[in-house]
Amino acid sequence: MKEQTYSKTELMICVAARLFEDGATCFIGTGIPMLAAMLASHTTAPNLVPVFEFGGTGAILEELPRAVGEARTWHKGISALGICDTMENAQRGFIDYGFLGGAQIDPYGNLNSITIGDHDHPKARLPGSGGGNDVGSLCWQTVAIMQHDARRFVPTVDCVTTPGFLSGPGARETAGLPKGTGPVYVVSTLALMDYDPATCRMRLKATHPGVSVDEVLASTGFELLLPARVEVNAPPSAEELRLLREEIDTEKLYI
Amino acid sequence: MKEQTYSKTELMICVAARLFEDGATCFIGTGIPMLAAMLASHTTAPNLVPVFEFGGTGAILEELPRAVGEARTWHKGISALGICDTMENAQRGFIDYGFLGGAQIDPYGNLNSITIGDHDHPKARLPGSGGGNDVGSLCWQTVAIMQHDARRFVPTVDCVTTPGFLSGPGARETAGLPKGTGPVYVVSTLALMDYDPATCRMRLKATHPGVSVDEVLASTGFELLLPARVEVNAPPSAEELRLLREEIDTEKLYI
Amino acid sequence: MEILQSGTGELTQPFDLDEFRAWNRKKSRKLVDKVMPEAEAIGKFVYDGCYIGTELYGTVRCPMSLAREVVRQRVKDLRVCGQGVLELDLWLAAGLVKKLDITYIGLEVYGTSYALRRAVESGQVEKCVEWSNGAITWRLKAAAMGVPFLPTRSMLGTDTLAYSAAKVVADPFTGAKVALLPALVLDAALIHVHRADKYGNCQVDGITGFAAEMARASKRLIVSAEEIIPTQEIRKYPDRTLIPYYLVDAVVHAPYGSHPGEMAYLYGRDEPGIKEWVEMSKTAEGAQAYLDKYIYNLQGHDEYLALIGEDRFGRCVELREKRE
Amino acid sequence: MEILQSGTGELTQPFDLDEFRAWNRKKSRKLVDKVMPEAEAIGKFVYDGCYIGTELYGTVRCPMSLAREVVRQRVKDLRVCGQGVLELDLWLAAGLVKKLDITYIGLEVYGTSYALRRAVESGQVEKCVEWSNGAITWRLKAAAMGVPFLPTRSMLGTDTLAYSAAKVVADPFTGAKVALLPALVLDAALIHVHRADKYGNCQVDGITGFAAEMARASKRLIVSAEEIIPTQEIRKYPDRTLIPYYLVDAVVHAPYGSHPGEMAYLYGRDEPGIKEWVEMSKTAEGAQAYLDKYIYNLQGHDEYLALIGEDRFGRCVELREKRE
Repeated sequence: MKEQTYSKTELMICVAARLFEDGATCFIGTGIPMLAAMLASHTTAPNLVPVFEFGGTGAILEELPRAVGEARTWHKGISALGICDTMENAQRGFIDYGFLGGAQIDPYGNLNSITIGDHDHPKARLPGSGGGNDVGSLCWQTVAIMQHDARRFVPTVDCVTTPGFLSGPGARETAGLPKGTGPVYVVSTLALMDYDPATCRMRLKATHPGVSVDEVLASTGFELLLPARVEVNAPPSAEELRLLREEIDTEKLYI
Repeated sequence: MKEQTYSKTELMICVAARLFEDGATCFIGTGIPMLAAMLASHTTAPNLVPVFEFGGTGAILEELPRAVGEARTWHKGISALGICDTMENAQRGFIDYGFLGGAQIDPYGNLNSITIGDHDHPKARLPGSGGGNDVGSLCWQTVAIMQHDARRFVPTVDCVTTPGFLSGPGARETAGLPKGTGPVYVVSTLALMDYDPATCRMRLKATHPGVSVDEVLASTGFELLLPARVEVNAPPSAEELRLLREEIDTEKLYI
Repeated sequence: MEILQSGTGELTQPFDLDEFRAWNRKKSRKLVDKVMPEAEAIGKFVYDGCYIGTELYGTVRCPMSLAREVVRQRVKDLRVCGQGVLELDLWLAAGLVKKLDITYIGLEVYGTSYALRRAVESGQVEKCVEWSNGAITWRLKAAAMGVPFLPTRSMLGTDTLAYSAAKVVADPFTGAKVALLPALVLDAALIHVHRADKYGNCQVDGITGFAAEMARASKRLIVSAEEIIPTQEIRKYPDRTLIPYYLVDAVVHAPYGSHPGEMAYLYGRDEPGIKEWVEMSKTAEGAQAYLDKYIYNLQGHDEYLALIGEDRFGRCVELREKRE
Repeated sequence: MEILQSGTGELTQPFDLDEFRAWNRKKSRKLVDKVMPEAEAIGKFVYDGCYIGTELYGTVRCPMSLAREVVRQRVKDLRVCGQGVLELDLWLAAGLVKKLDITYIGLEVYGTSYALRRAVESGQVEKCVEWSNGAITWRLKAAAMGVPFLPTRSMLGTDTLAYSAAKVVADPFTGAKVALLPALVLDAALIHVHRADKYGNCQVDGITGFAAEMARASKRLIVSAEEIIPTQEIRKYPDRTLIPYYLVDAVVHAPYGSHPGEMAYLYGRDEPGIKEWVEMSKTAEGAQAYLDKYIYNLQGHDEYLALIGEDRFGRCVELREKRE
């Protein structure tokens, strides 16, 4: 196999795509999650059931959606209903995975997309909770997809927009969130993280090819747990890159 | 005008039909209310908006519905949605009138259609609340249509299935029912009744032609209030009878 | 949460939303062929003592063929969420019903149900918990939304509420009184639709009654359909999907499945067929004879279709509602 | 009702369900011709300080022509229930917004909204009350149902809840914690649909977003439609009526009314048109130039159509989603 060059974003999309479980319902947020879902549906998860916020379920992802309500989110789909159908499906336990982004993440997987700085006098006003909080509250498992640097991987997020494990073990249940839900993975531009079951804290699982553990730790603003053995993610395959470049992001919106 | 014979039921339907306000939304229960609504829409209330429980709104009543969900309830209608649309329209204040029946009625217009006798060991099990309670709770004004005898017009109903004025002035508001709602008329086989605004008790308004006030009082199991002047309802017109017999109840289901 | 009033009715089907979520998590999201005969569907998913509901009325888009199969299989001790005409009458007459969350059971234009009277007045039905039609639908809607209750301003101040399992509280935003209706999760639901594909994606024409809510509030959902259509048709009109496949456990092909009731745009009511039940159900013996004739003596819906015959169905088709 | 937690956010639009009922009582149920120009509709029903919402996104079935008219008429001090892309960006850039019940305002694939950042960080927008998308929709749904609140299991334990006006209570049936979302009644709503008749009966193709809920939660509803159709078509397909006429105050004929966004089955997104806003909105001056070019310098939607031109619309039509 000839070696190929690829961008950090392309690698992140590929690593995220490989996490999709075939035949699972997945709530897909705007942006990178859309590319990852589409790549997965063309590779390892052909029976993936994409769910988009404003009502589209079971679309065949032939063209990349650029908005969570556009027709591509229910193209040849199973149903095109409304946001209540989607959100209530999640609340009723029908959505297996949620794929999300955020501006900040903390060791417990809590995400911030409201403000940087004080809420009422922010340094930066971010888009807001959107469907993120609902996804993080109601889907069974959530996967965050993030740029990796110390400004984003922070000890404490300025706002807990989307619940991860909140303050740690048991906190979700105490707050009243549905039993058995929570974050499972973080895919970043540097690595794949999971969570330590005992402490609910983020743990390095696998570095991206060419990235050292030290680089990951240095780019993380909190103590990242280390497992006994850190794996290394496989680089994008030629086929993954071809799909991404020639069939998925043909307009070069992301890659 | 040549004198015509008519049944008590025909007269009751005509008196009820004349109460429909043109251009109003009216929740129509099974049976006599359907005939009255259809007669009204062919005479004094051509812009009547019939509302049927399971989702039909604004039907053109060309044929008599025999069930509150059959296609005649949305024939050439404005919308054919579901029971939530209808009931929530009522809860939101969009339904002006509700036309109802019951097995018993008390001086405050409370209706019973659950049981005769003790609830858990009934002498007679009636159909149940159905949409009646929702109509009596949520529509602005309700009109009851009843056979008139002392077993049906009782001092106390065995079950308050559908709220009239409950225990009297202010009781609806105290119970939490929407402000400004309540029963306005009772159309019976003998007379038309309304309610005294001060006491919320049922009051004779007009007797049917050929029926004496004494007969009405003797057929009422509680003290029926009398106004200064009791009116007399007009008999069915030739046109009303023709419509009823030749266009509305052509299968003689009711008349 | 201060409770101002509690209905004295039993919560016939206790609920636990996390348990419902766990159940829903296990339901497959794969596109699997679920078409099966009615006997298999009822045999698999409806069991003694289960909490069951049917959607719409015995005379309107009602799963009558499935309801008859429940009688044929003599499933016992049913707890039923009851709003119905012929279908629940059959179950009551067959002695299958133990408890009722009742809103309306009657014969509409033909008056009170004789089967209901006999079953309740004799004590055969052990409990009647009262609700309004709105309330029972909102209970299903609560389950469909995945929330423990929905508030309503209906039922307040009445015995309908007093004999229900609702609770009255003060709205914490305005202080106004509201009734809280507990979510209702069914063990099994039967819904009849115009069209479904083999996976269970369903379309309905005309009013949708409470199909969307009940489908989402049920652990097991058996759909009967007038017609089985290719999935391609579903994918062409995804905005017509009222019930998506992942809610569905069985798809039964049942032409004239609502007979003697109607199916909008396909066939009208069979008035003589309805009147036959009205007349025969006046006595227990008559009702039994009806059950023998139309259910026990037949193997299934195919034999029912043959018994009724094309002529009678033809007349019903003539009476159908048309789009004009 | 014991309150376990209260969000500290302001209830930007206080509500009183009996007052909303009284308002709805006065709305006419008569079939009256409501077709009017966009300037008249906005002039009549949208006023300084009103609480307003738009349905779906600036890039998807969004009432962009109406949103532009709001800017053109320089309606001030709007309180907005905010989930949007281009439409709310225009209002923010034009300085029309005083308070936000915000869920998401951004440029989707193009990132954070510059207009939002400038408007909030400068203090021009005085308040941001936070909600999730689900929560804001359920708030509309509560109003649409005519109840004071709806419960949810979303938002619990987060700052989204802490900066909202929701309240946490224990479910009186099971003791589980739920967040109660107060009903949200809009003073005015703008919704764009595929087809409407002159009375306001509306049909939509594809996803319905939250149109049904918002239409029912609004005191005044302005509908813009790609096409005005005869009422006969509505009466032929009453099961397609998403928004019935009695909810509607004005019907505006607006072909390409969602441009530069899409309208499923009619036309696709105008990507260069969207990118033009993304680029120009990076600075306040750029945004102002965009507003001049596409709004202030034009009399209305007719001139906008002429400015964009048939060629560009033709390309959008080619990109439309098709039923296959």
